[in-house]
Amino acid sequence: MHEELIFAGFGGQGVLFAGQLLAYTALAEEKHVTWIPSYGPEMRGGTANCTVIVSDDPIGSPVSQHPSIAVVFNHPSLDKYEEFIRPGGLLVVNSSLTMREPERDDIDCALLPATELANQLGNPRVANMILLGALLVHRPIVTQATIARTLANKLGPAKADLCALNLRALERGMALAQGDPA
Amino acid sequence: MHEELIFAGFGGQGVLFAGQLLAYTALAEEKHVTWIPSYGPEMRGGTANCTVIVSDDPIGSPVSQHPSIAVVFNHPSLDKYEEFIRPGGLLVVNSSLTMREPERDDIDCALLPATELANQLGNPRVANMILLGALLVHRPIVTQATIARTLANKLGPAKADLCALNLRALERGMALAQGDPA
Amino acid sequence: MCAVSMIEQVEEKVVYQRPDSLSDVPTHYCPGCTHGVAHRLVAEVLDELGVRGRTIGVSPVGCAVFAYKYFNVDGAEAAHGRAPAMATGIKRTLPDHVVFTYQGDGDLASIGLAEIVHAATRGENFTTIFINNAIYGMTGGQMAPTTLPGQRTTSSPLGRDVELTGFPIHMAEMLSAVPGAAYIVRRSLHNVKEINRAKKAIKTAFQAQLAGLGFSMVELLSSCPTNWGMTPVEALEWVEDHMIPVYPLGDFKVLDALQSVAKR
Amino acid sequence: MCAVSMIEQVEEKVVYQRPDSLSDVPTHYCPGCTHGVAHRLVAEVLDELGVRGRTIGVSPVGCAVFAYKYFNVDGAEAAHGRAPAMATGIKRTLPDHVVFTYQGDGDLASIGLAEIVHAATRGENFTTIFINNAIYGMTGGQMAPTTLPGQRTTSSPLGRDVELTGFPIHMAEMLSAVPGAAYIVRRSLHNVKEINRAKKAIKTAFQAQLAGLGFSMVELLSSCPTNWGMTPVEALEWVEDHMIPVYPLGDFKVLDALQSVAKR
Amino acid sequence: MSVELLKGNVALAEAAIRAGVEAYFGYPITPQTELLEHMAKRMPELGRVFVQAESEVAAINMVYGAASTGVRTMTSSSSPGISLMQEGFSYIAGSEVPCVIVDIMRGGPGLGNIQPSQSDYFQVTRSAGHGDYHPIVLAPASVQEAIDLMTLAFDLADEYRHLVFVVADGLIGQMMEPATLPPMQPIRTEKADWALTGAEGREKRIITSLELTAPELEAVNLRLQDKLQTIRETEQRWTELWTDDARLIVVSYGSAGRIAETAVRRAREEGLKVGLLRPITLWPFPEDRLSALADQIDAFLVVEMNAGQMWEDVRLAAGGQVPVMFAGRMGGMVPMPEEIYEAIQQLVEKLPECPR
Amino acid sequence: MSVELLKGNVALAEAAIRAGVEAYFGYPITPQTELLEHMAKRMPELGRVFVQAESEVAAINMVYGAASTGVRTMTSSSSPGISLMQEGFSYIAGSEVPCVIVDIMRGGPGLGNIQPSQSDYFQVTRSAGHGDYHPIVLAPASVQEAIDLMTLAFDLADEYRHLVFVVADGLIGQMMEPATLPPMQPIRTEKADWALTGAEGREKRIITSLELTAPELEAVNLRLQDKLQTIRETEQRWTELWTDDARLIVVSYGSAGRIAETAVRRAREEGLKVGLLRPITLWPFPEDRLSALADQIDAFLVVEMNAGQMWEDVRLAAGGQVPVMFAGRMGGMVPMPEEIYEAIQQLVEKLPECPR
Amino acid sequence: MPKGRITINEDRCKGCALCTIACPQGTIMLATDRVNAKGYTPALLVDPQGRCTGCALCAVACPDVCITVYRSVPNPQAAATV
Amino acid sequence: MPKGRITINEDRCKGCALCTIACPQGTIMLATDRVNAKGYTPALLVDPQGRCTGCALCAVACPDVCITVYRSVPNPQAAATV
Ligand SMILES: Cc1ncc(C[n+]2csc(CCOP(=O)(O)OP(=O)(O)O)c2C)c(N)n1
Ligand SMILES: Cc1ncc(C[n+]2csc(CCOP(=O)(O)OP(=O)(O)O)c2C)c(N)n1
Ligand code: SF4
Ligand code: SF4
Ligand code: SF4
Ligand code: SF4
Ligand code: SF4
Ligand code: SF4
Ligand SMILES: [Mg+2]
Ligand SMILES: [Mg+2]
Repeated sequence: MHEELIFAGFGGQGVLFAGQLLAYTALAEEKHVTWIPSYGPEMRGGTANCTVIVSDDPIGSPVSQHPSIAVVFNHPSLDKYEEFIRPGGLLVVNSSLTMREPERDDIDCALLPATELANQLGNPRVANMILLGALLVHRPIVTQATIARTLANKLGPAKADLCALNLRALERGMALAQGDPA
Repeated sequence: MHEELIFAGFGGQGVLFAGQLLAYTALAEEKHVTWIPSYGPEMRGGTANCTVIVSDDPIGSPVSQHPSIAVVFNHPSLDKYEEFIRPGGLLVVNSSLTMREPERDDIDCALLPATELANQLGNPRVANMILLGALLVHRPIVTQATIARTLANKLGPAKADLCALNLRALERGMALAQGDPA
Repeated sequence: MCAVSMIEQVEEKVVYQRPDSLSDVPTHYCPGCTHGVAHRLVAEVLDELGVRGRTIGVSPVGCAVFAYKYFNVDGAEAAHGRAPAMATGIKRTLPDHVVFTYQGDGDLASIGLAEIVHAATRGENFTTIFINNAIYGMTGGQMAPTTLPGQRTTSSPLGRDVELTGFPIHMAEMLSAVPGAAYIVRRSLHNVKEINRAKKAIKTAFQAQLAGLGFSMVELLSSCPTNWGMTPVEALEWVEDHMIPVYPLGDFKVLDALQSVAKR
Repeated sequence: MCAVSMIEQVEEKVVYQRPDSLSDVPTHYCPGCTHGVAHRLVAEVLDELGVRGRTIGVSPVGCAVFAYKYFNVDGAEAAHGRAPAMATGIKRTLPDHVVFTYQGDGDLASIGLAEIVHAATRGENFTTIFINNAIYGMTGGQMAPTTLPGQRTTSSPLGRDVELTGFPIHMAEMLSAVPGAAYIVRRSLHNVKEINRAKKAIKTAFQAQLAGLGFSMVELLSSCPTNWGMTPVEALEWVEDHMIPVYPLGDFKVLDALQSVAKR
Repeated sequence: MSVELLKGNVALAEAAIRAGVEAYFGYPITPQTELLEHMAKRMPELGRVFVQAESEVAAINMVYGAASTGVRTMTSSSSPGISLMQEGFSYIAGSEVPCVIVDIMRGGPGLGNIQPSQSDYFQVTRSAGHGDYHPIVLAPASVQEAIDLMTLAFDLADEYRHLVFVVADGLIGQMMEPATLPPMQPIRTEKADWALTGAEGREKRIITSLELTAPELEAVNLRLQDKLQTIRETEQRWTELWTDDARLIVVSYGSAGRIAETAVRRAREEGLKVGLLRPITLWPFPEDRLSALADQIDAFLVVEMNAGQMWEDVRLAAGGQVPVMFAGRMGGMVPMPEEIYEAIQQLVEKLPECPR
Repeated sequence: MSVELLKGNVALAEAAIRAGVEAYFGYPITPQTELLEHMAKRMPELGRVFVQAESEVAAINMVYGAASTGVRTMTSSSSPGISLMQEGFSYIAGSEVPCVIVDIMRGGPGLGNIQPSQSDYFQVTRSAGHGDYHPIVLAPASVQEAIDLMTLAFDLADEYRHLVFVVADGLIGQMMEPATLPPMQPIRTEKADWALTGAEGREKRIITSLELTAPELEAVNLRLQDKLQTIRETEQRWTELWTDDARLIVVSYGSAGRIAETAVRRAREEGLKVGLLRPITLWPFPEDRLSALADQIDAFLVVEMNAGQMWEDVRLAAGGQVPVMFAGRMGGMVPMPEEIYEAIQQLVEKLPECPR
Repeated sequence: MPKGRITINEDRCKGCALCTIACPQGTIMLATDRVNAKGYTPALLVDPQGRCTGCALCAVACPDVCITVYRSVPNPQAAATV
Repeated sequence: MPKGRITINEDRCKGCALCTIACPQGTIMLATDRVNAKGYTPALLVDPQGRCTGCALCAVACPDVCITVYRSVPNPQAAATV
């Protein structure tokens, strides 16, 4: 298994956290993993991206020109990354903040109104978990169980409720993804 | 002909000027010539030295570890340079400001009380010319005539008297040197 | 009806639009960052003085690093803190041109301190727009020499400790002590009234240069919502409530000769 | 006879001799250069305060580059203008030691301006002895930022032109404006009375450091007979007649806390 | 020793702390800033010295001062900041005080950008400032190696009283990767016999790089050159893969090296007789090993994120025995394993069939 | 054109003035100070710009500014000051504005001393600042050549929009020697089409070294590398003596080169088949000529006033065909013709008898 | 009371809301229903009763120069006909 | 009036004359007849009438720390015998 993922959106959407959670989980499952954010003045204007690579082999480049998976949290990210995904790859889209459908037909696509769903769950910031859930349905890189454990460790007992909320969001995303025939 | 000369004394004794005059004169006589001062913080404490090389061939190093001629204007310079003169070389000493005789017996020596003589001529600053005169008797590197012309050019008509005084000093030095059996 | 006919009987004129000296391109600044306001004010002044065509702007290293893209004038991108040296090189060779530097507080007050003080001391005849936002914006919010006591930054995580890092540096005050300086003032960008006062000051600074009076600088208190961790609106309040008490607004040096000039 | 017996009945004591903190070696300074006086005063103060054994001196690049040879204390030779940065590194790692920099005006006021201002701003707890001789001595008499208007130097052969090079920079005044500074004064070395006042100031500066009050600096007006082209005696007159009017002697910053300390 | 997911810059900082760094002086610059920020948080906690300097010039001279007192000290920066430190490096080398410098290189020249680059190889290996010397230069290819080399850096600095650089780029500085940190080392208590500690009860000590007369300064330089020669002979470090039967050896370091490894692995899978040599010390350069390998193989392929700088060192080591090819990217472009693989393939085709 | 006795530093300054330098910015440092002092006197006389900067950092950034306006501009310094200018050099190279830098090298590292040295060969030829580039570097061996190369320096700078160094040392800077100055060139009136002159009636112009994205910056670097390649192919300069039938060729530049010439002349007088190749451009290095000569001879002897820096370039050019020996002095020691002659003699004895 | 109106360059708008607090008439608000291509919720003139006076305070406050301001002035000849 | 005397380290003396102008008694002058090893005309105490008071002003003025100053103080027991 070797997946190159890009998570892209605004600052504040939990983009980097989603990527890190996946990375920590992959580590827990003893896979090779790297996480790297886009850094520097790119941050101006508030965009936030990161690349996660999960592999069974040692990882050479932690960056990727042609990711196998892109998780886009908003419209600009959809415009920026759709074209670069490798054929046969996966595109997960937060349809709440995008104004068009994906155009590629040589990749799998999962569209979820993650922000709205998150609002329904009472916190717009968990949209990232909803998208992550959908991702894992289409590409079971790590198990839901390990994510749950990792999340619990990261957040600690103090933040038990937040942890629960995040997991509910994850499940919501998985459920939806199972439902939809992408 | 190839001579490597060191002129050494205090600032204000006309050490550098004596060297430059010789260099300009050698140039006028179409010889290869270089002039280089000791520079930088060595100047602190007021010492002034320069190296002049006059040659029939192109000159490689403008500095010399073993000069063929040393003209020392004061005691510290005598102490510093006597030992480095090549065997068969020449040492010209301003005995007015040195407290001992030279020790080397494998070199020619010319001792003149140049400062006193200069005072007699009415200006202590022309001691340099007296020493230069003696030098030229022992090592006729350039002719008195060319020196006179060069000096006139350098000082210009305005300074005719100064020029005359310098030439008198030069002659005084030559006369003395002829007299003494070094 | 009547209203309608009324409207037909009036004509509409544009009372505000983008100045010519500001290129019609989006900026990379964060939402609500007052760097954008400072840019616009400088551009408006260049328009009003009619000097766009003979102006050369020197950009800093900082969030304003792309200022040369935004100002519609010839521009150069200086090394971090060295804009005053670069401007000296430009102005000395083009004495009849209008030259300005646009610098942040890390750029001007930290690494570039010697260059700005000596440019002012030599009385270099250019204008400096100094954006004081009490932080290193571009590199992600480290402490600047202008950071307020107790202010949390990524390099003073527990708040600036004056025991270890000293007190904020006051550049306008420091430079006003230099004979070579003609016009040194501090203004703020936290509301419309102050923005208008800031613009007047910027105009006077350029007029000082046009009159050949020497070094001129306008220090502008500016916001950094991103690194302060606030909304743009909160950030402006923070400027008013926290920065102005430490950095009083005012005129620190105004050559008498300027009184007349500024009238123009 | 009587006189003789008198002399037999008195004993002689040494009222002045070389301080322990000054190594018994000749200096390379030119005849009559008051760098030598400044050295002796610092050494006397270190003796009197009994801190020789825990003092570290930082030499500049300038004629005083060999100060580390002359002071009988641990010493370091800094890069040109960076003595305050080097002293910061030393003092921060050895907070209980006494640290001082000895710097010329080219070193401190020109290339090293940012370092001295920021050290003072941070309130670094070391002492700076600032030798203002209005010239670059070591390199052969070029203009310094402290050179007087009209003063001829090898890089201002027609005399310093304030139009092109600005006015002399006043470091004591500039640094006194910085909160981190505890004690900032200017003294002169042009006669015995002033030399004695200078010594008192140097002692107070070191006492400020011992009391942990922050940055202290004594600016000393000093002579450069060689590059001024004067005799040592004329040079001292020049200090009095020409430098003091431009660089008034005085106390520019004295923390109240010091009043008590200095009593010690 | 648990495995954690660590960011390169943070790992470098924490590794330095555990190696007993007592004083850090630095100035923010992307992409190394997280290193400074970690120090800003941790050093005061531990009662150690952290100063955000007014500039890189000040930072390196603060390091010079702290190093003179015999404590473990360091700074970190990136290309433009490293340029500003050149004079300071030279003074430190001349005075022979130990210190460690981290250089997270970025694209140049000038302001350039902040993307990963190796374009300052010459600057660190040839002339970190004026005068005749080379600093020791270590180049990690992973977060774990960054940690290990940081510890080594302080030991080498103390052993040789010399500057040691740890050079990487934004890839390694910004990346999070699984790694293990060493335990905290106790701070050294005894001071070296050259350190400035106050002359109480002993001869005074001097830290200086000044020697006015040429004979004295030549003596200093001869001593320095001897030291460098010892380092050359004892400290060459590298790793190699599949070199035993290789006909083509790829030589690459740091980020480029780890990416090249992917390409070489792929080539091996395709049955190509290709090996990898990854220098860990850029100075001293592992020239001895390379010269030895030059006898056995048909060609070297140098892969760098620059216009070809280490290339010169490989050519010098190969001594004209075999062709030395170059493939590189510039300006912050990161070579992808695919393109390196292609370069390998093309080269292998050109190689003469050889009996071996 | 009369022959005068001229001091190297003064000759460099006056030659620059006659070549039409419009702006000089510098900071005093021995042993180049007379250059600055001559400028202080002459530039105002001529209504041109002279500024004594507050530091070398400021000086080079003033040069950067003046160069951006399209005038001929320069600075001068010596080793430690050159170290402080590294960042500025890199910005200038990245923005491709022309300028000339004089470096009168002194003994290092650190403060070292002010005696003649060539120990910054790497600094100027390999990495005048961070990033991938080489400045053009000219090395005169006499006052006359200093004058001639100064004129050339400004022409090359303009032609390639690049930095050009003229490097020498205290021997050449402080020495007076007979030389002839060229006539005064008129100041150029028309400005280049990239110069900052105010955007009146045209598109605005930008001088910058910033390219945020890697592809853009790589493009900039590729352009830069093309330019450097052109320079490599067209601007290699050197002089040679007695190389036609030489078995041993001494390679040496600048002061060392002129002293080596005395030694080689002596060797010829003694009937030894020795030649001299004196590089005039240190970058681009005259590698083509050296490679060609490597076929004909038995060995090279490199003589430098450093620990062996150009030595690497000669070895690269010789490509392992013939042994390349080194003889050098450091710390401001000037090799004497006698010792170079001895080195030649010993080497010649070791050489195989060869049919030629 | 002069009549005015503004146009807002929605693509340039970063939704910082500084114009909304600058407007004395309170006639500007941020979109709630949509984001622009940059992903920001743009500012809108919501001025059914035509309260905008064309005072341009909003434009002065806008860091991104998104706002153009127009003001109606009585047409002289029209005025004459009254 | 206390009695004093000084010794001058002639080898260290640079003949700058600053001591000569510092001395209120005018008892120091530069040698005219000789130079020291450094080539300077050293300062000398010329005090036939014993006017030196040991005030040390000369020493304070000397940049080269060449001067040691001694002062005579009445010997108590001797005083007793008077
Ligand atoms: C020599 C050098 N050092 C450090 C940096 C990194 N750097 C870029 S911008 C900056 C500071 C920006 O802060 P400021 O000047 O206050 O501008 P702002 O972004 O806050 O407007 C720094 C340290 C650099 N580019 N070059
Ligand atoms: C980086 C650098 N620039 C310049 C110099 C040359 N230099 C040595 S001392 C000096 C100035 C000395 O003047 P000042 O600091 O006033 O000390 P002074 O000699 O007058 O006591 C200069 C410019 C240097 N050594 N290093
Ligand atoms: S980081 Fe701060 S200063 Fe920079 S653009 Fe964003 S808000 Fe403005
Ligand atoms: S040059 Fe001037 S400052 Fe330097 S030692 Fe001589 S007199 Fe003193
Ligand atoms: S012009 Fe004035 S009234 Fe109209 S929207 Fe703008 S601020 Fe409000
Ligand atoms: S101020 Fe400008 S950018 Fe901000 S919301 Fe209003 S229109 Fe948009
Ligand atoms: S001690 Fe006083 S009186 Fe005696 S010589 Fe010195 S200055 Fe003169
Ligand atoms: S002051 Fe000192 S150095 Fe000067 S003349 Fe007197 S004794 Fe000699
Ligand atoms: Mg800022
Ligand atoms: Mg001075």
